[in-house]
Amino acid sequence: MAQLVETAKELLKSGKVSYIIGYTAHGDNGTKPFIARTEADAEKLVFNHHCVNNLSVYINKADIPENGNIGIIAKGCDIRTITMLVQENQIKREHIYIIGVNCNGQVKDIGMNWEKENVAQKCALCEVRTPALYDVLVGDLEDFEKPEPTTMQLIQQIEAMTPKERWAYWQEQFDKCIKCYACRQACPLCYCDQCIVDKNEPQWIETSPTSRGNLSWNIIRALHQSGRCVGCGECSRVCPMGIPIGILNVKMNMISMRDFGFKPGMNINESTLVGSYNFTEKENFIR
Amino acid sequence: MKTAYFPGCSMAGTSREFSSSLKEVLALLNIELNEIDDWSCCGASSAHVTSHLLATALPARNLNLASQQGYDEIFAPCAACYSRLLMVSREVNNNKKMAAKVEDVLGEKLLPTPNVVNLLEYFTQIDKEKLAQLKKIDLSGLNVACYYGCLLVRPNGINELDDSEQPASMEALVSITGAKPVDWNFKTECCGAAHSIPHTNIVEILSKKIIDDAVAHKADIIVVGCPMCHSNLDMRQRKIKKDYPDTKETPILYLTELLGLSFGIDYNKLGLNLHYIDPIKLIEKRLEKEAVK
Amino acid sequence: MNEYIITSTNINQLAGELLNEGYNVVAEAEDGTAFIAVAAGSNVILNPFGKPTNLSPKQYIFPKTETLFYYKKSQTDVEIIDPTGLGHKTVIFGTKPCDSAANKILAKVFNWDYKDEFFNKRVENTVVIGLKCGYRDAQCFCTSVGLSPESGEGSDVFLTPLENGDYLAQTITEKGAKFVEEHKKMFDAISADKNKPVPMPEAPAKKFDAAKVKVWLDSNFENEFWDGLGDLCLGCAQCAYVCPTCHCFDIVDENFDYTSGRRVKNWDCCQFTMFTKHASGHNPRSVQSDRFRQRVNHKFKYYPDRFDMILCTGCGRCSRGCGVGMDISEIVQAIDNLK
Amino acid sequence: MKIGVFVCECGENIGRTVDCKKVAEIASHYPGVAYSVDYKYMCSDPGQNLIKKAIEDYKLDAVVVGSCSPHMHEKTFRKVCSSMGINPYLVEIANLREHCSWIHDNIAEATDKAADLIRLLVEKVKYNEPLFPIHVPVTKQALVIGGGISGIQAALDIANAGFKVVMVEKEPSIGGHMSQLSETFPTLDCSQCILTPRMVEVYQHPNIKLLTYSEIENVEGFIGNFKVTIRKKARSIKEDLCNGCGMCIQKCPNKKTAKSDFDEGLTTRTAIYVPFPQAVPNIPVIDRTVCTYYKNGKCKICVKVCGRDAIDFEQEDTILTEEIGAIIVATGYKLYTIDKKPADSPIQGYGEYGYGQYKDVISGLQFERIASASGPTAGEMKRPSDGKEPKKIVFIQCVGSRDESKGFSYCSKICCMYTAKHAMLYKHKVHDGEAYVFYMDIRAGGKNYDEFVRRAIEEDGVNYIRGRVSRIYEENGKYIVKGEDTLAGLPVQIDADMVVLATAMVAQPESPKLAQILSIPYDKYGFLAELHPKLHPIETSTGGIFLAGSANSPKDIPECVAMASAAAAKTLVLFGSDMLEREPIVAKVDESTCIGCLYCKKVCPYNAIEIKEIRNRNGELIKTVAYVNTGLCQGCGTCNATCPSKSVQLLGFRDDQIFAQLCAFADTI
Amino acid sequence: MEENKFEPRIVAFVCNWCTYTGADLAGTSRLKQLPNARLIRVPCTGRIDPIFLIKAFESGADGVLVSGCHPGDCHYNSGNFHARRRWMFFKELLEFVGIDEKRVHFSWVSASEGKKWVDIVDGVIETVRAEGPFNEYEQINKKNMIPIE
Repeated sequence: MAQLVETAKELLKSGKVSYIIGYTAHGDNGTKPFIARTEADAEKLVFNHHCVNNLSVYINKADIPENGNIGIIAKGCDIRTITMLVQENQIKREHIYIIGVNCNGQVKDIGMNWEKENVAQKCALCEVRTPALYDVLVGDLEDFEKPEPTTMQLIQQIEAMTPKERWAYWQEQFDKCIKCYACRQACPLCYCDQCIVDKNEPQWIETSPTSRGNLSWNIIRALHQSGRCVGCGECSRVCPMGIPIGILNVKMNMISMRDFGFKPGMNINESTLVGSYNFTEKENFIR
Repeated sequence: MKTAYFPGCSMAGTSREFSSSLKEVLALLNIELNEIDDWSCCGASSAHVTSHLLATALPARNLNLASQQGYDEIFAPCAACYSRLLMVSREVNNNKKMAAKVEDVLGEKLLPTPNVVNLLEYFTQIDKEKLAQLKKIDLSGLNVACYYGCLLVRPNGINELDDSEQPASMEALVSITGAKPVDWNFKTECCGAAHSIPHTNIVEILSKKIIDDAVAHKADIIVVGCPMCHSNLDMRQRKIKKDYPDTKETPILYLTELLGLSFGIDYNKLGLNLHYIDPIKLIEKRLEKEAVK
Repeated sequence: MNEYIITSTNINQLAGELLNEGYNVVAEAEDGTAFIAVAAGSNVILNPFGKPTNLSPKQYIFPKTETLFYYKKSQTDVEIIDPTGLGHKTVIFGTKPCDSAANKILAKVFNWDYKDEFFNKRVENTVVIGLKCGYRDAQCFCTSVGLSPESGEGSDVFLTPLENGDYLAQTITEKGAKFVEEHKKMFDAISADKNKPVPMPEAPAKKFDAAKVKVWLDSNFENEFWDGLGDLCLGCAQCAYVCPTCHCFDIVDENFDYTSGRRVKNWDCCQFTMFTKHASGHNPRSVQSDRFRQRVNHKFKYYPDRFDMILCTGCGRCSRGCGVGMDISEIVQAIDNLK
Repeated sequence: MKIGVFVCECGENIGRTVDCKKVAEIASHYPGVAYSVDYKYMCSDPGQNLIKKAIEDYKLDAVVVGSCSPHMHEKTFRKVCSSMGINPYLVEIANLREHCSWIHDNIAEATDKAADLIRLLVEKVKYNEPLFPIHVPVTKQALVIGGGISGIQAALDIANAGFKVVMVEKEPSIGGHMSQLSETFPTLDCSQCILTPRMVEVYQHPNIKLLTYSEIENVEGFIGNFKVTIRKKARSIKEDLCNGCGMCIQKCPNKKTAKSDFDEGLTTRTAIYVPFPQAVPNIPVIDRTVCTYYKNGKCKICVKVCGRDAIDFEQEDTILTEEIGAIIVATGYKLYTIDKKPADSPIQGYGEYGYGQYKDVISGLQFERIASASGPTAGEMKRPSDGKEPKKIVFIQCVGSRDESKGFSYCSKICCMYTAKHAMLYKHKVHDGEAYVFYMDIRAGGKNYDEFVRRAIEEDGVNYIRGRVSRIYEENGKYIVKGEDTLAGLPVQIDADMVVLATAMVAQPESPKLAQILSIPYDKYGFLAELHPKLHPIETSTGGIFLAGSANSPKDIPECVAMASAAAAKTLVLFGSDMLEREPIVAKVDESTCIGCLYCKKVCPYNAIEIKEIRNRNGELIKTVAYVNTGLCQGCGTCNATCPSKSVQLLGFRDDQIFAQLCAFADTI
Repeated sequence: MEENKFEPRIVAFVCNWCTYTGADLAGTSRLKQLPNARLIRVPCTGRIDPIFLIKAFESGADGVLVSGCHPGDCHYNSGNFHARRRWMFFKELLEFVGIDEKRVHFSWVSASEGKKWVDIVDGVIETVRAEGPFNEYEQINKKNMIPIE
């Protein structure tokens, strides 16, 4: 990835950006997020099949002292979140320099080997291997074996269930939840300073990791994501209890696609789904 | 844009001159028409008064053939064919139920329908300069009434080429030849086509009015883009004159024939010899007049 | 300390029997995410060579949520109802040394100035059947915090896998001995000939010298080393909640309706922004790096200071589970390598 | 908290099916309830006194009344309580009548429900906070957009009441369409004669600031406090110097360069011109698109002839801003383009009527000009093509209106009347002429309107034919009008000398743009939308912006004038007090937790959410958050529901208040 | 009500301007209806946060009804449009996690539709009655509420 390193060096040298958020090698065959502040740091930047993290989460979550513009290395899917963040007034487009990368697939989780069965689900139906938005684009596209869209299959299975079965399925899942909020913290679009669950007066969502609190937590999170989530899959990935939370969001995305032909973060000039409306709109469910 | 050619029955029969003149003119533009392989009736004739499904299935078949053969546009010079193809492509795209029925009848999946264009659209697409360069003979002095009939610029709102009541696109093409399009009233009046066979007397009345109005506005000839119009105005004109002697004999030309003329193509090649009302004499006269001037 | 042999069949037998006796029987889940209750008739999973579960068995002595009491208000007074079924008899099978060791460490803090009856009752009624550990990976560092994959520390009964698939069972504590006594028929006596323990891989190399690290921590609360350390930490509680020794909790009241509710004790975590946020809005640990410093210090300085024990068993869960590859052992190692 | 519960029996109305004694008894046990009682008529004086006394005796600080719908007596009970020092927003009304006693028979069930309804509100009221009316200052200057009859009427009413008015008209003169009309129905009095004096009055009124040839650039702020930016287009004339002698116009060399808009294109005008002789102000404008000087830098004849060197070729647009308290939008209408459809417009034209093709097929307004004494023919009936007097004339109604295929489903309302008028005027001028009117229905609702139409038919012998015209074509100097007489069921054909199309009123093409500037809604035709078709026909959804005239929908002159006066009245009500009092049910942002995603801004129907920057002591930007402009907020609470972190709360319906109600529900049996 | 018979508990969130007034009309026209619904009045459907519905279920509701002004009638112009879009997602989300659609109902009821209101309320109550008590939620509530009950 000489090209990447060179670009990064150039940016830092020219002072276009004060630092670049990227990936660096970690462990045997893994990577981890990394901040390059100097040209020397830039040498350490890598991009490969193990860069599954969505770094845009750092844009307004991390406590990185913000001075001047940020550079970020981002895959097509990550850039969709950046687009959302711009549209949601979280960062000004001109303040972030996007080093887009042509993505050739990512592993499910850090440190996994690059094999078909380890390919992340988000890559299965990816449409933005070449990003829709960037300031500079590096890398070339190579073909790779797309994985089975097991997420979709799972969703279809669940849809096929009776309400009672569905309820049982999700109860089993949510009972596992320990409310570590890894899903929330890893999500670039969950950027509230004080999440609704952290608000008492009233305590809409009970903080206890019990079936009550867990259910409402996961429902409300999915709802707040609907029409916004770009399906980067970080929530599912970081969940220590292996709960497939992400599919709730995927399901919501399917709805926004079906009813509005809308995909979040694809076009920075398009108005967001939440906060806009058409006079006539699907309402067959309203009497 | 790969364009298929849908002749339809007329081009092969009653309006051979239309077909030949078209081919001649396009030859000069070195455009070759590729006919849809195994095309069938467009359903214009009696199909749509007997069975809506049949009248839909027939054009649908041709549309599908074109798509299957890798065309994304169909050029149907016959206005009737055009109308049927256009309406059906609209119907199968908007009415899924009907589309399903048609698929059932045809026993094949319907592919995305190709874009349908008529004579005017087809020629309007061609670069005006190109056409102007081909002009050998200036037809100025020849006053032309452009007759669109009921199909060329209809239906309103679907056919976006031109205004359906006050069209002007044919005039634009005609004026390339130097001929003067006259401003007249019955550009889109009915020629009685639908009654052509059963009630010729009605056809006569309607067609006569058209001819008369054209003449009243100093037109020497009437230019058409539709075989039906042509047959009614040309073929029946003798009879009209017999029944209404005051009718002034007026040659009826296809747009392509007029273009051909000014491009210096031989009369017979254009098929001018096949007309009931011989245009040649009149044209010669006019052109000489020009020459003398 | 007595030694017995217990066959894998007997282990399942034992589990079944315990269930009949009304015990909660707990062992690894098949998917390896956590320790879960063993259902009647299903096998006990012992996994000496497998990766430690995502979630430590901590929850069986210090549950993720625990009701302290229920209340019901009337116009004039409040009625308090104690929760029932506290400290149910429990047997945990196959905890690795790094998990077993945790209970003793936690016992310190839960019996420090105030004796936490919830915790103690549970420990009291829990029998820990530990298991020798044959798993090694980059995140393991039990040896660096004074433990070893072979130590029975914290177990009541300690199992060592034998080559023939049986296990060598050593009673470590009184409780363990008593437990074995009660279920004697499941345990066979040692017969010298066939007791070859399965050879274990080498213990993980020491990553750092905890004592040396503490010395540095003692005098370096303020140090540029900490700056930006937490920049990439997302501030979730994964590390703390999966940790066998983290024990912070939060107490909240939950209403069922406008008159009744309960007071609950839930896991909490020092990595949350809200953890130290004052009502005033001021936050003494304002940035993630401060919070991460707290985590390191709490484990390797404050706890040793107060209880002379490191608040870490080196199981490496926090690092394995971290979504952004934060690895505490690497960081402490870095401290060790300073100057 | 000490809450008082007062259960009203409403005579038998509630008492019959709800056991009010029992309800009061149950309520008395709810936590926080200090006093609970039932009474026959709570709203009666003794009832009110009972409440007052209880508040005093039991030191109540919140009240729940179980009675009829809050829409009935909420105000009453709130007044009672506030008279005793309880903030009106600490009073809640449980609807025990419309929502309980009147709709149930079973006493047990109804009583249960009543008790529940009260409990829910007892819980809510615990979380209610005292709210105080919001006061906003009012700038007592009105803006009237549009100088037609509506604008003129509104401006004069307000000005005569002693308040300042700014009138903005985009044309060089005020007067609007009415000034083009010849006579007006149903009285046939001369339009000019009644209008001109009012135009002058506007011009001379000390309280009215008239800005012609000007347009609204931008509008900020809210009711009582608008800040309006106006662009005054360059006339190329120094208004203060020009005395309107008209020399320049006489001498302007390019006479026939432009068609006269005022005469609807029937005549031409010079490059420097006043739209019409009685124009107000009587100051010319230079049409820079046609003026020779602007074309090739020569000529300047006007400069030479102008005695007061008022001509200023270098003049530029000027931008001025005004502080405005209320805005009246009277931008009027435009005529439907009958011409064959423009390529771009979605509207279908009337090619079949040959307008634009045949000189003698004209629009309604063109006929007005021909009929007008000040018109191109000085009021004589002459047809445009050859100036001959038309002996046969055909009027076609509903051209554009009531015609789905042309994209208009609405009735243009005035055409029936003005067509009748046209036919009459024609008959009065051409006694031996024949007039035919093709109509769908005759809609002559209004004072003396139907009589008027009857007169046209019966006295003046206008032939009314019920049916549509399919086609018009020209045949040796005649216009063959082919149509159908649906009463006779026969096709008809009339060879007319002239055809007048009663073209529909359509919205001004710019009105959507203006609506966006004012942030008021408009319908799919571009007409500005009223707040409520019946109860608020003058108001718009934005406080302080009112509608007048046909900018709202097709209207005739009397309606426009009435509506204009109504709008003026609304404005005067607003100006009646120095401070504007508004319901304190508005949204409030918790800036400490707001993250500034501004979805609230996106969903707010009133643009009440603004962006606020929070800076530290050194003035560095910390974050941007949402900020609610209480002047604009109407209290729908959509922002509250949308906010992911619940950082914006709707006072009076805050989350914790509703949460409390739901917790109370949990006890429902 | 006698014990054995199941009486569904319905929470109805209604907007102040259309549905609440429509319900008033039903009252003034003395249109009888089932007593199981408890109305919660909010200014506009736009104010109705999906989280209300969840809390309603937590509070033991067997069914929820949400109702407001017809599209275009909204007292606040567009509140109900945003609400509609919200519900579109929320309804399917609830279904997806296993909350039967028969327990969540949405409707437009204008101030003039007293009769419609009655039909809808009774309709909802009967549908939910047919569904029976919302046991699933009761169970997860019990998990927390033991030993109270």
